[in-house]
Amino acid sequence: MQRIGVFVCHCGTNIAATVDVKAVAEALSHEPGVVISQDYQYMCSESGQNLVKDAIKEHKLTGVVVCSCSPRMHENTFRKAAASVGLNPYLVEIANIREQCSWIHKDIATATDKAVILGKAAVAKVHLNAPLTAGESPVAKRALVIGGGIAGIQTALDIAEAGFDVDIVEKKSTIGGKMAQIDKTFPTLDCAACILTPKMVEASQNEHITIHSFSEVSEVKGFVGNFTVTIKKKARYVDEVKCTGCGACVEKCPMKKVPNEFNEGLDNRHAVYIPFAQAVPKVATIDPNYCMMLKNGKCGICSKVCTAGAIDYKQQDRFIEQKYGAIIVATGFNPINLDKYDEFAYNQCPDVVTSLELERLMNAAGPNGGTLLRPSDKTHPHTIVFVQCVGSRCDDEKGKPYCSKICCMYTAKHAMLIREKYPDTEVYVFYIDVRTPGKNFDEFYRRAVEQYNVHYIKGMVGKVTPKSDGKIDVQASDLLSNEQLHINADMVVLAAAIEPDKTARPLATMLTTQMDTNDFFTEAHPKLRPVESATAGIFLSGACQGPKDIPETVAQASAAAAKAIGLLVKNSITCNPCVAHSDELLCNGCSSCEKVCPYGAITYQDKEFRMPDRTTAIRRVASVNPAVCQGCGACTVACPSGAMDLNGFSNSQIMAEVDAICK
Amino acid sequence: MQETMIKRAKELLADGTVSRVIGWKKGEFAYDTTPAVFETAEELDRDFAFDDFTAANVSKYLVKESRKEGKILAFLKPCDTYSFNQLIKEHRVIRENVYIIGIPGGPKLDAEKIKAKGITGILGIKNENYTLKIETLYGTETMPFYEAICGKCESCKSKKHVIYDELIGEDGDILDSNRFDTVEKLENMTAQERFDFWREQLSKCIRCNACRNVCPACTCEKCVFDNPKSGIENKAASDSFEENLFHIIRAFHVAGRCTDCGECSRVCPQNIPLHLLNRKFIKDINELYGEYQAGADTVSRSPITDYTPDDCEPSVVHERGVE
Amino acid sequence: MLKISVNKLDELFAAIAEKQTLYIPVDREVGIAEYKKWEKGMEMSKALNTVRSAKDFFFPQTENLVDFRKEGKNIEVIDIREESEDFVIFGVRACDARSFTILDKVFLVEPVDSYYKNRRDHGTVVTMACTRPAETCFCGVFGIDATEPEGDAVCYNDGENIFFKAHSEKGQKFIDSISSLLEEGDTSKLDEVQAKTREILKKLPLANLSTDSFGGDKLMENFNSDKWGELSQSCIGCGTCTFVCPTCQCYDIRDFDTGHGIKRFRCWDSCMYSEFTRMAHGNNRNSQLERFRQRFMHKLVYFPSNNNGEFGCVGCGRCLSKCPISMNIVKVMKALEVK
Amino acid sequence: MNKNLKEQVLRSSGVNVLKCMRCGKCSGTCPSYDEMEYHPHQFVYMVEKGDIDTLMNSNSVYKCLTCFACVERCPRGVEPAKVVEAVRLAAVRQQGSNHLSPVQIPDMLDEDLPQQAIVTAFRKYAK
Amino acid sequence: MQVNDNNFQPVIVAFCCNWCSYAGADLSGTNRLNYPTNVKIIRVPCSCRVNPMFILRAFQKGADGVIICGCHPGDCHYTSGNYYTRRRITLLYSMLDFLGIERNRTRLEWVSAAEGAKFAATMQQFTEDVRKLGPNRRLEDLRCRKQ
Repeated sequence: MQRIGVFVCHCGTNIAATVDVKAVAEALSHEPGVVISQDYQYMCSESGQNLVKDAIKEHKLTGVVVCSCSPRMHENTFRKAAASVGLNPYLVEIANIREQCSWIHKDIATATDKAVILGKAAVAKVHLNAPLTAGESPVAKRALVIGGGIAGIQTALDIAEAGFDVDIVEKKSTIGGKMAQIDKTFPTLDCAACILTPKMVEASQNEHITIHSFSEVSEVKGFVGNFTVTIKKKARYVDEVKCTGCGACVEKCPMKKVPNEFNEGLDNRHAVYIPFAQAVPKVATIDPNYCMMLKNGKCGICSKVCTAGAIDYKQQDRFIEQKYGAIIVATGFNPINLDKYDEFAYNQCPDVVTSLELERLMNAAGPNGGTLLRPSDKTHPHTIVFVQCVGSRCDDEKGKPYCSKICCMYTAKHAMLIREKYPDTEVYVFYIDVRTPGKNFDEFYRRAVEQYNVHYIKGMVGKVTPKSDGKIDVQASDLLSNEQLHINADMVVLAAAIEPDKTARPLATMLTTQMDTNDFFTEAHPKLRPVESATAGIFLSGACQGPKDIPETVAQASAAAAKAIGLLVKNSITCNPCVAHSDELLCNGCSSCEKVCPYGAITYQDKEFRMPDRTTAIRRVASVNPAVCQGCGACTVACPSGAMDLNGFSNSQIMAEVDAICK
Repeated sequence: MQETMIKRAKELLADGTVSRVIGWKKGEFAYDTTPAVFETAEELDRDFAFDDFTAANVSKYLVKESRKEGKILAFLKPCDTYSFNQLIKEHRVIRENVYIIGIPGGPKLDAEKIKAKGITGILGIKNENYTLKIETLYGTETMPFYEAICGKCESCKSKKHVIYDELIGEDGDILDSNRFDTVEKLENMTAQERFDFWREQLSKCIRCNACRNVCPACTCEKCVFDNPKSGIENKAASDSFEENLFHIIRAFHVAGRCTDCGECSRVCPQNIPLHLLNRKFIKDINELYGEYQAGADTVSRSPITDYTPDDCEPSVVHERGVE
Repeated sequence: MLKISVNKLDELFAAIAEKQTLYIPVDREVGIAEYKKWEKGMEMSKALNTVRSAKDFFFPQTENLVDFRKEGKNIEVIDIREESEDFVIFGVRACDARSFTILDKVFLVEPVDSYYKNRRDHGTVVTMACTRPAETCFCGVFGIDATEPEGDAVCYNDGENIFFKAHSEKGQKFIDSISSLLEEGDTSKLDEVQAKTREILKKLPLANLSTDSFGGDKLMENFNSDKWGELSQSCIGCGTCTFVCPTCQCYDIRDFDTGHGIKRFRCWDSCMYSEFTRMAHGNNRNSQLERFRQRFMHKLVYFPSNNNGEFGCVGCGRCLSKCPISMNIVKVMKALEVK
Repeated sequence: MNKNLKEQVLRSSGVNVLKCMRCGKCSGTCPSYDEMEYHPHQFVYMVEKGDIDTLMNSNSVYKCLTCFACVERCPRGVEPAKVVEAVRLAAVRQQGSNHLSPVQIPDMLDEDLPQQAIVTAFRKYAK
Repeated sequence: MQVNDNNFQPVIVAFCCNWCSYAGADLSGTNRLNYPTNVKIIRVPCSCRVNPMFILRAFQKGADGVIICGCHPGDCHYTSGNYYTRRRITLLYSMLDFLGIERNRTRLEWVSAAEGAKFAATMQQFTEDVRKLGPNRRLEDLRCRKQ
């Protein structure tokens, strides 16, 4: 038999002014199972809580209903109070008679009636409450960072700083990411390499950090605190340990006509290569698509010149398995493909380049050694046109609907750098809007206009036409002067929209994390949990979550690290006990629940059962991992047999509330 | 056809491919075949039937049969293959334990339709050129074949077998059926008319559970209506509400899973057009979330366990048809 | 014999309905006949029988037994029984008429079921002799003469006139109450019709079904028969046979919380259901085989064992036409028959 | 602001002018730009404001070549050419007469004018 | 069936998701935005927890209107729960409509934690709509009718 205590709070006059609290307490005292029903001035105060605690002890209560403010306010307060005197905290229910009753109604009689009904509903529910114990699950003290750009590096460094082991998985042969390709950074114009490469070195030397370069995540199992990840170490045909990065192989490799990805294909590299001088790990990689030895077995020069004996043509992909407590996604971004933009002649004219290509053209380590020359004829350009928003803010299938965020600033940077270095060059920037919300950002843009005399023209470029004399006609409308312009340019730079890396989508599936329609990872809450994914234990770092500049990326990277550390320092995690559970005797194994679970918390196993007809049968039944389940209840409705139910919000509890309200 | 099937079944039994055969067994009369499992050639020769009255969908039996030892041969009509596929998708049957022979579909006949013509004392039924010649205690009667076909065959959706190991006869095509016509007709009525229609129909329900128990989508280990813990268990409708409740919840539970095999209406002793409820869901799903045929394959995601961010709001209900 | 012209049926019904509530079989829709309260203009069904049996009148599918009301922490018990009104069921067939005898043996023995008795006392059963039995009919197997039904009063239809005969006091009262409409008539044509019907009854495909292998003394051989597995294999476990059956009498008692009181009601249950006779320790028949066997053993062995050899089946043939998979008592009897 | 006219133009063009983000790419790509008093982006903006009369009275509606470059290139899928066409239609309907009568044509013909252009012109300038 | 009974006080059950709509309801309380006392709220973790069984149960036991409130699509605390709600409830409401149940007895509304005003306005409107319909007669259980 239940022994339920009801406690009605006056909340000063907040409740008592519109609800006859004494009448509520009196009415509820007649409800089945109720052994004590009291009212009090401030139930949440210490003396109020003591009242509850004493009653629990004195009447050996099996359930408590507090009629007070919203459970969002004080549910925890009363649960703790109950727990302190030995009553399971989940045997406490709150009837919200302040926010949802006294504050919105004026007539005392009807408000009191409503408060009584809300109280009865809570009593009806608490009758069916079961004591719940939050489960615990151990945390593997190791983090995995997927992506070795600045976001991944920063996250890894911060986690390592806290003393936890971190692995970075980078699909390219070196970490560094996009930032390594960039020349200068806005708004300070300091050299990107100068600030990035020390971090790369730091990462490689940190005893807590393991870098798996030229590797990919191939399988993820498990849940928060307890992920098991298989990492595929792709064959690079060079023994990472033996290779000293001396570069002798690269120098001697006869296959020299391989487009150099690091320089955005603006020049060539060898079949065996080290992407750039400061690469980490500084280890050569053989490109099997071009290496003559790997393609037809004829060459082998690199193997001969390698004094370390690091070349291994027979190397195979290797798979390693590791346990992690937390996973941080830092897969970054890429500029979109501009093939579909015929109007900008990107595919027809080598002098129409993307901004990232311009970075390489201007970079001292780039194809031209830092001198800005036209790719077509290696002459110095005198008129350069920048086109903004190429593929950003588009409502069609060619582009992206969002603002890529970084283009306004890097274009201002480019324009400024060009005007600084080559004052004889005219620079035009065609913009739709100039968006500069950031510290020192607008000042930076104004400097480009005022100090460097960059011509900012409002209007999107309509057409870019390469001409026979090598010049490029740029046609655009100046919306402010209301005239159509034709600019006879030497170079055109397109600020291509950025998109999430293509590897992110399959990764999201493996991690059972959510993505938006643009393939950016969805954060658990857009305001309050911006670096966590909705899947517990998976955190988001950098541009994989949305377009970001470097400082924002680093900030988010550190935030994600902090969140991950917060998880890793725990020996075990307490799980929310209000989770779904499956009644195996009712489960059909149909997988409906699994399909709607946003967290991948449901798995199936074949189990042997003794059936009602006394036979035994192997049945496929669902089981919920309480550490992963967040308790949304989607599965409970998807389940036709009613095998799935939710602790704390069970079918019978909700129906009891319905019954109490409707009667 | 019956002979070909028996011959093939005997071959497969003999060569050990299968150890049992599920099909239909002759009855007392011309029309009362019963789904049955055969284990020997003799049983097949003696009792196996395949005729105009083998309308029953045997795929649901395979939930249990496929879990027994040895492989079973199942003769599946096109509509039955959809049910079987759906059961595979839901992991309810073990595909490897079933050898499927696709056999031609209907139209099958419904003895109740013959009896409804006032023809009684039926001793024999012959199909002569699509005229039924019916021997009765009171003389010979005739009626057109097509006036006696099963409700479920009247709006056949497909003559295609979506799964089989071998076929007897040619495979057919997915048909342009008129199966949503009645649903549409109801949708175009006023709410009061619809209410009256369904009250009239559902008030006939005797809660015999035939619709549920025959339904290949209703394979729950224990139905919520049989489970005292579910809160909605009941054994008989004590009020019109409970008549509605049972059929709404049942239709909802099979929404996105119902292959529209029509067994529910076929078996209803009170001729309640229960399939219309399921078809209403199918029609809504097709219109709101894109064409979807449950059982057409074994992998696609059911529309009810799926979503797109641009799905319509429930207010779409207010925007269409008549209130 | 007293008779009335079939053309004057409307007048007859009006006269009966004036004194008590009258139920007659009507076609709800093509192929679905059911008993309905007579109202002016209603036409009697020509169907051989109704889909649901006439047992509903005395043993309805659900029936409120008692109410409880909670006042604070007290529970008040409210007896909701009321004296039933007088009513007439017209056109009951011989099979259904016999089913009442069978039900009486269950409900009217001590302790008497007052709910059932109340209705039984107030109901007058007017039966109608069969003229066009169907292939599914086998009432003769259980000693029922379809041309001479039981009931408080019997009607015979020779196509032109309906003749009346009383079997009981209630039946005589019924005939007296409509005597102003009746006249003495010649039964020669009726005798012809009756003879013809008897001929057909002999030719029915199931006329020779034997009950020799069944009865109270054939318990173990039938219970242990190895045929049950094969027979029950196709049974889908629905309750169609039990709910259309005129003699099935199992019920369950439930409470329903209306929000302002509890209603205790009983409703039909079916031995084919997995939850049938679920008890604290669980179910006692856990496989469909056991449940299936229970139904037929009850009709063919247990019931006769307790009731002087009377079988629990009246051969109405409803389960033959309504079973979703056409498994029925006839197939069971034939399979179990010892030759 | 002429609300009815605006409604008419929006309806007959089927264009949602609110999608425009004022980038001007339509005008930037327009081959008839210099011929037009009001340019494609202005059409969109003025229709949004409801300033249809001004557009209807401008010769711009007849200068649009309906080449659909603006439609093709608009990043927001606004379809300015359809707006121009709708305004032109509104003008033609409201005037109840044709912008061009057949009598005027012979004087305007050029020997090299392709046949198709004449037909197109009729479509454009007359009902 | 129009019942012009001004004294008719409909019973309205509102299922509110814990994260958005329940908080929205709290906010309308905090802002003292009035809505009828007829509305009684049941807290569920997510709108996708609302089983059609609950809705029918409410009508059975005497509710005259049932409204479900959840986070706006895309804002679900559990990322996708309300998308499932939307499909299920659309289909269910369509089925109820098909059975001739008045459309205005049921509603699904997205109310964020910031939309206290919307919550109050929605409840006012819904209560008014249900009041106009009169007592639930088509989907009631007569045994539960209040004497």
